[in-house]
Amino acid sequence: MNTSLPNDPSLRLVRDLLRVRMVEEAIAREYPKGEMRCPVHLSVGQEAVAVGTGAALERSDLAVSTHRAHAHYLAKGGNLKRLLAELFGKEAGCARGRGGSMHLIDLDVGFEGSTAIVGSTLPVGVGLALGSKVRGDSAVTCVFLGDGAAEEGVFYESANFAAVRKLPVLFVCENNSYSVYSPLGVRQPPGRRLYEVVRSIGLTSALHDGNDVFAVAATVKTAVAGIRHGGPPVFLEFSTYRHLEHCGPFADDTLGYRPEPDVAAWKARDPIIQAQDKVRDHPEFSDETIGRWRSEIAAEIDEAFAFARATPWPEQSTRAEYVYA
Amino acid sequence: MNTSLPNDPSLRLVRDLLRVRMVEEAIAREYPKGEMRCPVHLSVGQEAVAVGTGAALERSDLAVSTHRAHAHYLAKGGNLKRLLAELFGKEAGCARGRGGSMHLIDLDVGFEGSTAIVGSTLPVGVGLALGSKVRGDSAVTCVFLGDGAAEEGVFYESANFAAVRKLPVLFVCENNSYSVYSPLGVRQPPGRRLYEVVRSIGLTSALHDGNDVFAVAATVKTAVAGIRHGGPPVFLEFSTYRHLEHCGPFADDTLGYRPEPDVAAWKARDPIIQAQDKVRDHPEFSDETIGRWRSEIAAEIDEAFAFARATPWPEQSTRAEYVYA
Amino acid sequence: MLEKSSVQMKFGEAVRDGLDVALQLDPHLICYGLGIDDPKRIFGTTAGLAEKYGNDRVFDVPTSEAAMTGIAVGAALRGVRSVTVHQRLDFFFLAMDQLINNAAKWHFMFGGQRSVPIVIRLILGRGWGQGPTHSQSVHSWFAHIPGLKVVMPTNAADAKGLLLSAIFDPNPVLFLEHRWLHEAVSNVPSGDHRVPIGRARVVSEGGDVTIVAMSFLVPEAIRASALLARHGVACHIIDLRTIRPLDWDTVSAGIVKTGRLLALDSGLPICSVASEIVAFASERHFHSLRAAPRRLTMPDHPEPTSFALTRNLHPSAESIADTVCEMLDLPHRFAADPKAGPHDVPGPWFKGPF
Amino acid sequence: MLEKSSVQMKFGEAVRDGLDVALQLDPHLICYGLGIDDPKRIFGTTAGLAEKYGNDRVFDVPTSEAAMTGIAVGAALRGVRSVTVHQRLDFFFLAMDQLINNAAKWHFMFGGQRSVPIVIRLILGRGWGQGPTHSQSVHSWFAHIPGLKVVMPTNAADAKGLLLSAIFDPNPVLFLEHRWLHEAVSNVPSGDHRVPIGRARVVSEGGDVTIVAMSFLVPEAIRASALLARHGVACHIIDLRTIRPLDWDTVSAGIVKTGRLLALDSGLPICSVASEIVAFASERHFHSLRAAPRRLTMPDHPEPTSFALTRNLHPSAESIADTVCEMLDLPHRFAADPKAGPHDVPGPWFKGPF
Ligand SMILES: Cc1ncc(C[n+]2csc(CCOP(=O)(O)OP(=O)(O)O)c2C)c(N)n1
Ligand SMILES: Cc1ncc(C[n+]2csc(CCOP(=O)(O)OP(=O)(O)O)c2C)c(N)n1
Ligand SMILES: [Mg+2]
Ligand SMILES: [Mg+2]
Repeated sequence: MNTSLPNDPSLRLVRDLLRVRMVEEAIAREYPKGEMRCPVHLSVGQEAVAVGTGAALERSDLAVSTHRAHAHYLAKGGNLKRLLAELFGKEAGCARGRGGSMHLIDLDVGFEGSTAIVGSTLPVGVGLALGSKVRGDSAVTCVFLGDGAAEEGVFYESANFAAVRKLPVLFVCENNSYSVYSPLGVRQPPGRRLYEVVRSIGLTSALHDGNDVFAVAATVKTAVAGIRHGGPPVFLEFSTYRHLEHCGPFADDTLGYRPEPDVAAWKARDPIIQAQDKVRDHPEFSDETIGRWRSEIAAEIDEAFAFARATPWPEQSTRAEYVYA
Repeated sequence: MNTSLPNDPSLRLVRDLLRVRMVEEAIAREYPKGEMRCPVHLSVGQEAVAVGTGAALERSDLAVSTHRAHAHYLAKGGNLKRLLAELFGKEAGCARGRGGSMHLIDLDVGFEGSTAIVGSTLPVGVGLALGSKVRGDSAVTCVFLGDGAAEEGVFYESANFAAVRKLPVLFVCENNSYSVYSPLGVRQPPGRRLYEVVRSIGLTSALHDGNDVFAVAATVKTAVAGIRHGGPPVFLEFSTYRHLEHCGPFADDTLGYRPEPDVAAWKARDPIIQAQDKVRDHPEFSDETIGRWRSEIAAEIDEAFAFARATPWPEQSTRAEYVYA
Repeated sequence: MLEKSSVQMKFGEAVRDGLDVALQLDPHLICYGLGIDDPKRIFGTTAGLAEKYGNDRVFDVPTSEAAMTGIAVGAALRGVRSVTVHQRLDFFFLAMDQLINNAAKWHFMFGGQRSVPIVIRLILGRGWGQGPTHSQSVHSWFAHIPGLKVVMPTNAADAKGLLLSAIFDPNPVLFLEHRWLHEAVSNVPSGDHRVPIGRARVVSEGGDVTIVAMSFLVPEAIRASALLARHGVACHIIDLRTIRPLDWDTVSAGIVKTGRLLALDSGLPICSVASEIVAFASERHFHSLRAAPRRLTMPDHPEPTSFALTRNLHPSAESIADTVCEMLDLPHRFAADPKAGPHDVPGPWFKGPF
Repeated sequence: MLEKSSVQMKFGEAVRDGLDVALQLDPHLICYGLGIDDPKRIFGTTAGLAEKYGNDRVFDVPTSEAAMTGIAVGAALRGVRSVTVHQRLDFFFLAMDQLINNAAKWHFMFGGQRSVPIVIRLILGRGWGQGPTHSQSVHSWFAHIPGLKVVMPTNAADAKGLLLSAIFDPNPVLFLEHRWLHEAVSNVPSGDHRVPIGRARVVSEGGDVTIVAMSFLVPEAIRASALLARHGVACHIIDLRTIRPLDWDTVSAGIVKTGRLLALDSGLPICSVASEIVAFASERHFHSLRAAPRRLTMPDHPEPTSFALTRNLHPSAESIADTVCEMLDLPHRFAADPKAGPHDVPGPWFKGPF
């Protein structure tokens, strides 16, 4: 494909952000056809955390994620065709169709896996970091989580162990204020900040704007450098917001579970709009740039969907495979 | 029996402390005979937390505890004969011989149960408090725990839920710096204070000297009053030290797992010695008082051991009972 | 016995009705679980309850399965019964310690002084991409554990009746409801309708083979018996309804009657309820058996996500009928001619994703 | 095959020896668990290892069973194998989510791209007041789960050999060691001695009855066969060694050979490994069975603490022998004449409390 990846890191961030958004929107658009027969949790609205983090990690760094992992997978460099093929349940899917949207993996780029049990990859990520330490490699492991996952006891245990053994692990928490439809207030004490809890546990921690991709990238870069040079594990909490329903392709704000002013305020702070505003004056950026990116990305997505549709199903005869290595 | 329970609360604390100590020492003395065939975790050295807390709770308040529960059980008013009968595995035991030392219960005084899985009564205690809130009774539930139990994720979950629903629960943590033989340093980050973690979660919390029974009683009294009047849940961390081995009747400092100076310093701060020093000038207190208490308590303990030995075993035919209510 | 009025309703509505009745009967009963008062209301099964009984009795909770289970135990000790709900059984693995070491043992290990009347609703997923971690049912694990009761209703009336019995039972009860049964309609008695825990139901009284089933496999067995009836085979179908304590009398009668046993299981095969039933049959009714007893279960691997890989994954009417024909040495086979429509949904009502 | 040198040692020492060999063979192997480097060294099974291999490879951990299990999974994904240890299986209920949803499924659910080579040592308690929460063995649960392997060695040589096989197996393996076997002495080959996972051992070759056993029940079965031999009964004893994958070939041969099956189980009865074996026997070998197969297991309730209540709680040589006599319609009974000494300890070496 004749793509034009900008050399400038800021522009690259903007383009990557757009790409993740367009992929998620394409999934949302195609999903109602019933070909992708697995639950999907889209990241529309939250992409800046993924993209900023992905940009700050080396390819040799590792990541694990959650049910809402498309953006993390792509931002870490995961293969788009194999992502879509996985959603279509195909053998060429990144998990050979066994896992679906909630179980993504791309070992070529250090994306070690996302899983669907809330909190379940938290210790796995810490274990990857322990593995790196034992082997003496320089990888940093990035553990993506949501605000809900932090309610699982295993989060606290994992953070504690990371601090005790000073492991090279970075927790990146997308706090979108909701766990499914449940607001923070019924799940965590009012006014409490998660990053402060984590700091008290013994990690370096901070709260940042998760809708500013440049801030995310810069913050994560600093954190990763500190960890790589032997610093303590880090927890970064990013405030952000989900535009679509928790699971599925539609908007659901007619249900009224989120205050309308919040929704409006957050949509006004759409990470894509913000990012484009920030590079508005960049010499290599113009409306034309956006247009070109859009059509390049659209073509890439079309091709990936075509691939996902055309590539074969797994054979029924292989169904019982992979239970044991 | 012709006992002389002092009316003065301070003296009462000193006597209660002595009583718990003497019971534990008697168990330690008798244990090697092999009649009490269950693991015992003695509280020698740590009694002030139990006794101070017990004194500050109402009989109608509730408590749950851990593997190391003799002192908590007695301090809450639990029946001594039934405690010993339980250790002897007898039908008259407080758990009818089914539970042993690690499973104590005395419903008459609100001691709702101690269990042997580290951390497992933490949510149970929070649930009791939830029950009280639903029923609208005024009981406060006291949840005893050790420093090791705070490493279980369920602790964090329980504390969080208590804070979210503002439940009438008091956590009393005996931080004796060890989990079995494992020092804090291999389990929790250096310099971290547990009560600060808990404060960040959203509870009122503080650290106090756990070897000063008067301080414990005063602190807990204030905490319980606050909770009873609708205040947030409270976490009190008390520093203390175990004199004997983790499990069993013997001292084990020859093993060298605890720094000798620490052991010496803590033994010098024995809660019994300290408490007696503090009431030294009390008009109703003299060496004779101590002597009288000692012999009264010794007689009570002898009688309880005689009871525990004489009372019958559970019938084999009842073994399968109580699986279902 | 007085005739009670009854109403046609769906399984999911019957659960809701049961909760409503219980919340009225016991002013201290509480219901909680992730999303219990959200717009979806646990697939509709808790609709309107938070409004009717207030947020102190029907409430949403943090994502803390372990603590929330222990909290139910504690509340029960204080005389507050509860119905907790998990949208998938798979999430409940986090709470095993509280279930096994506390809930199941409290009454026993404290010599019968306090019991733990709690109900835990676990919803079982299947198909439509639920995949390996949203489709598990470990009812066989629960059946292994003394101190627990385990019910798996198959129709709306039993759902309500067993739920009410479970709530007012003095012991911990796991209430396993299959997502694919939520729309099943039947006549449900109004008011305080109870179905006793521990009693199986004889669904049909044939003399050729005894089929023991639970949960979603009961309707499949019924469909299988219709297929088989066309070939003159009459099935004795037992809906277990309760997995623990199991109604051995009804199972025994069925085994003795036909001498042929097919034990179905909606879960994994090894050390399963089907294993237990076959073991029981051969241990206790060895001389009544006219042919080798058989099991039909999920295959011995996790459920994959892909549409292509879930076809014929679970026992179906067709595979049940085929197994019966094998047992009877009959030539008919049905698997080649499965039910119409996509295999990964219970029916057109299911719109996914959960 | 080369003759290897061998040494008499205790089961517990053999575990230590196996760990030592593995730590030498694989420079990235780590071992951790509560108390692994404390003065007691997990009943001696980790003596000297922290000193020899350093605190980066052999280390104590927080009381966080769930996370520590997931951490093993993560380390394995990074190519770092581990042996985790829990002083009682009962503590491991806290880690079920990580075991079932992650360790057991990772390889399957990601299409075979990464496997999870971890070993989890679980020590099984019994007697001497261990009571309801320090004496459980849910090997039947583990056997239910595809993706797991489960070994239960009965002697020192197998303990070492199965441990080494487990460590170098690419899958998660649960290594269940019975506290009462720790002092059992046998000849143990030196060096890298491996016993294949999934292969049972025929302990004796009698023709009258086939006894299938695991863990501490193997020595009991051997003692039973000595009692029975005095009355002319010859037992075919199978030591399963691995519970999953189970060696069905060896079990089948045993069933076919004698036509009489007694399945022992050191755990609870319902949905147990014994149930599975009896179900298998009657499903696959219906026509070889000469009498109803039987099970002998723990009773269907938790282990109480009291000395008085643990007498005759577990299957013993005497109760095994009695059951065999019942199966063979022989008049002898042995239970009235049990082994001398207190029933709640494995032998005089056991000083309690754990
Ligand atoms: C253990 C467990 N409990 C509950 C669920 C159901 N569930 C799926 S996603 C989700 C929300 C988690 O919220 P958060 O971590 O904030 O992530 P977000 O969806 O907001 O990105 C829940 C509760 C689950 N998958 N696993
Ligand atoms: C879940 C679990 N893990 C491990 C154990 C073994 N164990 C028994 S007591 C204990 C120490 C706990 O330490 P702490 O909470 O500080 O209490 P202390 O013994 O110091 O009073 C441990 C680890 C257990 N009983 N349960
Ligand atoms: Mg969220
Ligand atoms: Mg401690």
